[in-house]
Amino acid sequence: MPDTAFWAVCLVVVPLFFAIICFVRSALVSILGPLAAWLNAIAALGMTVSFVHSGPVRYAIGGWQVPLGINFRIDGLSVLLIAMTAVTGLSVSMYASGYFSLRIGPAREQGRHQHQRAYFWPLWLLLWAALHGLFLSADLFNIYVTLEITGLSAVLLTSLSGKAAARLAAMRYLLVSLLGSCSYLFGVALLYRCYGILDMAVLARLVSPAPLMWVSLALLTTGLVLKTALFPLHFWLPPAHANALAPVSAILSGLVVKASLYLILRLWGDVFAQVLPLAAYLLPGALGCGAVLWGAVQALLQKRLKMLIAYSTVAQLGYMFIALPLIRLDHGSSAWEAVIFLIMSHACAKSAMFMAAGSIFLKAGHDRINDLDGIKEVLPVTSFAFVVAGVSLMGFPPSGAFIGKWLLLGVSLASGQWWWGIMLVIGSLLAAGYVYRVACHLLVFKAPFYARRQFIPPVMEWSALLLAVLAMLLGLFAGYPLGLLEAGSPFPGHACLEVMP
Amino acid sequence: MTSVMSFFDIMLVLALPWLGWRLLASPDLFRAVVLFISLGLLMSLTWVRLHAPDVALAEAAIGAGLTGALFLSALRRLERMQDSERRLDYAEKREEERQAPPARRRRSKPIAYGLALLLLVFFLVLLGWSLVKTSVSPGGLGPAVTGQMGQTGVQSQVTAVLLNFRGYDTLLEVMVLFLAALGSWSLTRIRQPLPEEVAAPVLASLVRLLVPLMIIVAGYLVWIGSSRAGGAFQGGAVLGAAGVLLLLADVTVVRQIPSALLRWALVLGPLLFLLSAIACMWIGGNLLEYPRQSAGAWILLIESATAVSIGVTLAALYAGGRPLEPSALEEAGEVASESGGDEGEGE
Amino acid sequence: MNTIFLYNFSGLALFAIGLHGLIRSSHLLRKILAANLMSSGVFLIMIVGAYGTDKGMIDPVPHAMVLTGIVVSVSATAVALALVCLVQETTNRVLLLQKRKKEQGRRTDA
Amino acid sequence: MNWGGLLLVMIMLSSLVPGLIIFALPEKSVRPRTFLNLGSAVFKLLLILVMIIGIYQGRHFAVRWQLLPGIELALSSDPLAALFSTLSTVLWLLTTLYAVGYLEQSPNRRQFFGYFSICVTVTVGIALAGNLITFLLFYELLTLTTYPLVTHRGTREALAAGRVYLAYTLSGGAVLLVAVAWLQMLAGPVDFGGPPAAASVAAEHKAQLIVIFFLFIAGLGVKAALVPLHGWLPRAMVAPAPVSALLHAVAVVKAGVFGIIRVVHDVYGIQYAAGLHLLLPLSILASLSIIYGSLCAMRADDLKKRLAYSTVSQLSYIVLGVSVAGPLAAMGGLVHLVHQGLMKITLFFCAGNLAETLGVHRISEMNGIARRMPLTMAAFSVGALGMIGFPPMAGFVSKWYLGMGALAADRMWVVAVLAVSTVLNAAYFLPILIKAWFRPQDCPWSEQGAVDDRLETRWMLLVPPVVTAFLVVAVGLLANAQISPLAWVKMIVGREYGP
Repeated sequence: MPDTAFWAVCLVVVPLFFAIICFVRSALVSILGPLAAWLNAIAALGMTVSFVHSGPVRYAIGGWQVPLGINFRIDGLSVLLIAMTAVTGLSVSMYASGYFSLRIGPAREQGRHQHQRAYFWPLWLLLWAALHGLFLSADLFNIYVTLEITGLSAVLLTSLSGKAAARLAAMRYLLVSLLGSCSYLFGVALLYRCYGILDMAVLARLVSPAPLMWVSLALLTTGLVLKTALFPLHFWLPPAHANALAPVSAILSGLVVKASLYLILRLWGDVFAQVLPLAAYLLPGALGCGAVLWGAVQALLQKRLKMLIAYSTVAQLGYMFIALPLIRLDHGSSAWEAVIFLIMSHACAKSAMFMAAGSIFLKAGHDRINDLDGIKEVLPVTSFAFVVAGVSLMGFPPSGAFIGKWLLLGVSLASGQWWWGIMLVIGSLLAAGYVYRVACHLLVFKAPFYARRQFIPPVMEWSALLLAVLAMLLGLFAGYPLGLLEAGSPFPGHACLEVMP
Repeated sequence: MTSVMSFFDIMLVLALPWLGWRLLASPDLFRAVVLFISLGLLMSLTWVRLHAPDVALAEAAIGAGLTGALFLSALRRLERMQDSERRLDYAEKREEERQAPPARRRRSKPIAYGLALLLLVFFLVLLGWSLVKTSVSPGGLGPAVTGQMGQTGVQSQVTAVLLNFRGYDTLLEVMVLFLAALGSWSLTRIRQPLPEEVAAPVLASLVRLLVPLMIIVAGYLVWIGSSRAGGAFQGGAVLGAAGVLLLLADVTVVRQIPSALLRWALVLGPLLFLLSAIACMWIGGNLLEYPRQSAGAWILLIESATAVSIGVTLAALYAGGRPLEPSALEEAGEVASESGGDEGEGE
Repeated sequence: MNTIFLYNFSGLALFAIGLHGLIRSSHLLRKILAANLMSSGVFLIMIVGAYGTDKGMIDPVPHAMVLTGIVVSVSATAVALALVCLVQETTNRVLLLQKRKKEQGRRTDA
Repeated sequence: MNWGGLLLVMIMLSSLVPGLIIFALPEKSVRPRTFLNLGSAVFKLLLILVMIIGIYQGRHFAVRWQLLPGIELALSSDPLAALFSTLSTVLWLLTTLYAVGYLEQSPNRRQFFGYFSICVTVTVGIALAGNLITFLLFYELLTLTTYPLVTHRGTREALAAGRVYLAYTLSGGAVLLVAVAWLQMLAGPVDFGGPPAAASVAAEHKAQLIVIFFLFIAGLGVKAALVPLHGWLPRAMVAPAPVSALLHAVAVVKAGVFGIIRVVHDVYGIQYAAGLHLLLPLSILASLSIIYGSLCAMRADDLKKRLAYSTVSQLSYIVLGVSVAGPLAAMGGLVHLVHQGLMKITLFFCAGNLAETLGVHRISEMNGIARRMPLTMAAFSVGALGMIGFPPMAGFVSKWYLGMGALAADRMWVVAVLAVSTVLNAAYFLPILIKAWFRPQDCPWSEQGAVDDRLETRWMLLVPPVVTAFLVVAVGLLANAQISPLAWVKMIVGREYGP
C-alpha cells in the first residue's frame, strides 16, 4: 500500500511528466491531458485517504533532512488545498476537453484552435504541478520557484486566447507577477540571512521580533498580496481573468490566486503568528474590507458577464483577508476553518461560474448581461449551474461559504470586534446584488432566444453544474474536511504534529 | 593590498547603481540595453570579488550575454514593426490626443508620485537600517553543507547544493526553462532573419571555427562542475551562446532541424532529470535520493543532459518562437493567431 | 565598517532603482529591464550575505539560490520579451498606459 | 437513524424528489407531472398524519446531522411544528390542484411546478426545524425558491416585484443571520422545544439579549410583513394566483410569523421575554400593523392588493396574540395561524378564479358577479365573513380567544384594537360582498376562461376554494372537537404555560 509521501510525490511528478509528453507528442494532447487530470485526481484521493489513516508526514526529498534539504510538509491544510485543486482541476479539465474539441470541430480557424489546445494542456499541467508543489513544500525558496512557475504559466495561459485585450492583460499580469516574485525573493533572502534557515516549520520556532524580520515580512507579504490581487493592488486581475479562454479563467480565478493566498495564511497565521502583534493584522483586515466593498461595487457596474465574475473574485478575496485578524483573535481554530471553507467554496463556485460563462458565451456569441434574457431555454443546465454557484458565493446555507461566514461571524462577535462580522454580512448582501443582476436574466422566461447554432457538449454543462452543486453542498459535509484539518493542524492553538529531524 | 581592495570595492559599489540609473534614464533603448549588458559584466566581476565564481560564470553567460542578446533581438523586432506602422501610428496618436485625460489628473500625478517615492525611500531607509542592525546568522548553512559533502558524490559545494541537497529546486528550475521555451513557442512563430541581419561571410566562417570550440568548453564546464566552478547551467549557457551564434550567422542547417527533433532536445534534460528522480524512488530511496556510491555518476548524467537542453532552450528563446510546422493547418492558424482576435473570438 | 558590507547598499540601490523604473517608465522594454535590475539587486544582497569573514566560510546555499534565480529571471525575461513583441504586433502599442506621446518624444530612432 | 427520524426525512424528501424529477421531465409531459405533483402531495399528507398520530401517542421524532461542532441540522416534531406542517401540507395539496387548473395552457410549467415542490419542502423544513440554525437554513432557502415563482410571468412588473421582494427578504435574512450568530455566541446552540436558551444567558448580557431580540424581530418581521417592513407584500401580488395564495397563506408570511412564535416561545420563553419587557413593544408594533394594514386595504381597488393589505393586518393578530403573554391570547394567536391561512387562501383562490375566468381584477368591476359565479362568491363570502369575525366562522374563534386573552392579561387597549380592526375589516370586505351579491352587472366581463357549460369555471379551480371555505366553517363550528386546530393549540399552549 503506497503511503502518503508516495502520493505526494506523484502529485508533483505525474503532471510534470505529462506536461513534457504533451509538448513532445502534441497530436495526442486530447488523450494525454484528460488522462493526466484523472491520474492527478487519483493521486490526490490516494493522498487524502492515506493521510486520514496515518496523519501528517514530513518527506525529505533526496533523503536530506531539514535544514539542508527540502521537505514536503503534508498537513491538514495542504491536503485540503490539494483536494480542492484536484476537484476543481479535474472539472476544469473535463470542461476544457469538451471546450477545445467543440471549437476544433468547425473548419473555420481550425488551426488556431488546435494551437490553443496543443499549448493549453502542457501549460495547465505545469501550472497544476506547481500548485501541488507549492501546497506541499515546506521550504520558502522552493516555494519561490513554484510561485514563479505558477505565475509564468498563468500568464502564458492568459495570452493563449490571442485577443489583443488578453495579451495586454497578460503583459500587465506578467509585470505584476515579476514584481511580486522579486519582492518575495527579497524577503526570503533577508529571512535566510537573519535565521539561516528556509524551512517554514523551523523558522516558526526561530523567529523573534527584529528589524530585519519586520522588513522581510513586509516584503514577503507585499509580493504575495500583489499576486493575490488584494485591493488596491487588484488592478491587473479583472482584465486578465475576464479576457482569457473560459477554462483558463476558471483556473486563474479558482486556483491560481489561492496559491499566494495560501502562503499569506501560512505566514501570517502560522509562521509569524507568535511574534506579530494584533495591530499588524488590522491592515490586511482593513484592505480586505476595501476589497469587499470596491470589488462588489465594481461588479455591480459591469456590463459584461466575465468582468462581473472577475470583480467578484476581487471582492471574495477580501473575505479571506478579513479573516486574518480574526484568526489572530480567535483562541480556538474556527477562524482557520472558516477561511478554509471560504477558499474551497470559492474555488468551486468561481470556477463553475467561469465555466458557465464560457458556455454562455459560446452559445450566445456575446456575454452582455442585459441581453441574456431567455438563455435558460437553450442552456438550462448551465444557467442553473451559474445560479447555484452564485447562490453559494452569496453565502447561503448550506454552502461552504455559509459555514465560513458563520464561523467568522461567531468569532468576530465573540472577540468584540464585531465590525468584521458586519462587513461580512454587508459583503454577502452586495454579492447577492451582483449575482442577482445576472440571475434575473438567466432565470427569466422569454422565448425564443436567439442563439448561435453552436452545440455545447454535455460535459461542459454538467462539469460546471457539478462544481456548483459541490460548492453549495460543501457545508453539509463540513465535518469531513475538518477532520482532516484537525489531524494535521496548522493552528498554533493545537498540538503541533510536525515531525522534526 | 587591503586599501587597493577597498578602493576596488567602493568603485564597484558606486558603479553598479550608477549604471543601473543610467540605463533606466537613457532615452535610447539600444543604449539602455548596452548599458544593461555592461552592468551584467560588472555584476559578474562583483560575484568574483565576493567569492562566487559559479554565479560569476552564470551571470556573464546568461545574465549579461544571453539576456542582452534577447533584449537586442526584441528591440530590433519592435523597431522594425514600428517603422512599418509609422503612418498608422500617427492617426492613432491624433485619436489619443482627442481623448486625452482631463488636465486635473495630470496635476495630481506629481503629488501621488512624490508620496509614493517618499514611501519607497522611507522603506529603503528602514531596510538599510535593519540590515545594519540585525545580527546575521553566522555562516548560514555553510557548516552543514561542509559536514555532509562526503556523501554527495561531488567536490564543489555549489554543485552539491544545486544537484543534491536542493536537487528538487533545480528540477523545478529546469522546468521553468522548459516552461519559458514552451511559452515562447505558444506565443509566436520563429523570427525570420531580417535582411540586414544576413551575416557577412567572415562571420560565418568565424562561427564555424568558434562553435566546435564552444561545445568543447561547454563539455569541460559540465565536467569540471563536480569539483570547481562550472556545471550544467554554465555549460548550457555556453552551448546556448553557440546556438545564438549559429542563428546570427544564419547557418541554414540550424533552421532546418526538424521540429520533432527540436522538441526532444528541449525536453531531454527535464525528462531525464524527472525520470532519474523517479528512478531514485524505484531503487528504494526518496525522491532524488541518489545511491551514495554512484551519486557522482548520477549527477554527471543529469548535468550533461540538462546542459544540452539548457543550451537548446536558450537558443530557442533567442530564436523567439516555434519553428514552422510542415502542416498546412498550422500555417492557416498562424495567420489568424498573429492577426489577433476577431469578433467571434472574444473569449 | 567592513567594505564588503557596502555591497548590501549597492544591492539595495539597484533594487530601488529597478522598482522605481518598473513603476515609472512607460515603455514595456524598459519595464522589463527594470525588473531585471531589481532581481540583480536581490541577488547581490543574497551573495553578500553568504560572504563570510574567513575565506573558508562561504555559504554555498545562497550561491545555488542565486544560480536558480538567474535562470528563472532569464526565463521570465524571454517570455516577457516575446509577449512585448506580440502586444506591439496586435495593438500597435509598446506602452501599457496611454503615455506614448511623451515616450515617443524621448525615443531616438536610429 | 431511528424510524422516527426516517419519517421526518421522508416527509422532506416526499416533495424534494418529485420537484427534482419535475425539473428533469420535459415541458410537454403534462400528465406525469400532474400525477407526480398530486401523488406526492397526498403521500406527504399521509406521512404527516402518521407523524401526528405518533405525537398523540406521545412519541417524539427527531433527526440530527452535525455539520460542525456547534452547527447541527436538526429536524424534530413538536406539536407546534406539527401544526404548521399540517397546515402547509393540506393547503399545498389544494393549491397544487388549483395551480394545475390555473396554469393550463400557460408556458414554462416545468419550472413552476419544480420550484413549487421544492418550496413546500422548504416550508415544511421551516416547520420541522429543530434548532435555530436549521430554521435559518430553510428560512433563507425559502427566499430563493419563492423568487422564481414570484417572477414566473417574466413581465417587467413581475421582475420589479421580484427585485423588491429579494431586496427585502435578503436584508431580513442577513439581519436574522447576525441575530442567530450573536445569540449562539452567547448561549451556545439553540434548540427548540427544550428550556428557552436565552434564559440561560448570564445576567450581564441582558442588554445584548434585548438587542438580539429586536434583530430577530427585524429579520423575521420582513417576511411576517410587520408594518415598516411590509413593502414587498402588496407588490408581490403580481405573481400568479396560486403563488399569491401560497405567499399569503402558507409559505412566506407564515414562515416569518412562525419564526416570531419560535423566538418568543422557544428561544426567549414567554416569561423571560416578558421579564425583559420585550413583549409590549412587540404588541404595539403588531397593533400598528393591524390598523395600518386595514386602512391601506380600504383604499385599494385592486382586489388582490386589498387582500394583500388585509394579510398585513391579519398576520399581526398572530403576533399580537403571542405577545400579549397569556395562555388564552396565545391560543388565539396560534389558532389564527391556521385560521388565517384557510381564510386567506380561500379569498385568493376566489380572486384568482375571477381573474382567470372573467378577467376581473378590480373591485369596481365586481358588481353582480355572484350571479355569474355563485359558488366562487359563496366561498369568497365565507372567507370574508370569517376575516371580519362572524360567528361561527374560523375568524370568530381566533378573535374571541384574543379578546379574552387581552382581558385576562388586563390589556384593555388590545381589545380596543381588536374592535377597531373588526370594524375596519367589515368596512373593506362588506362592500365587496354587497356589490357582488346585490348590485346588477354594470360592466362587461371578458369570459376568457369560461370553458365548461355546466360549471361556472374549470373544476380544478372550483374545488379548492369550496373545500377551504368548507374548512373555514368546519374549524369554527367544531372548534371544541378533539381533533380541531383549537384543540391542538390548547395542547401546545398547555405545555408552554403549564397545566
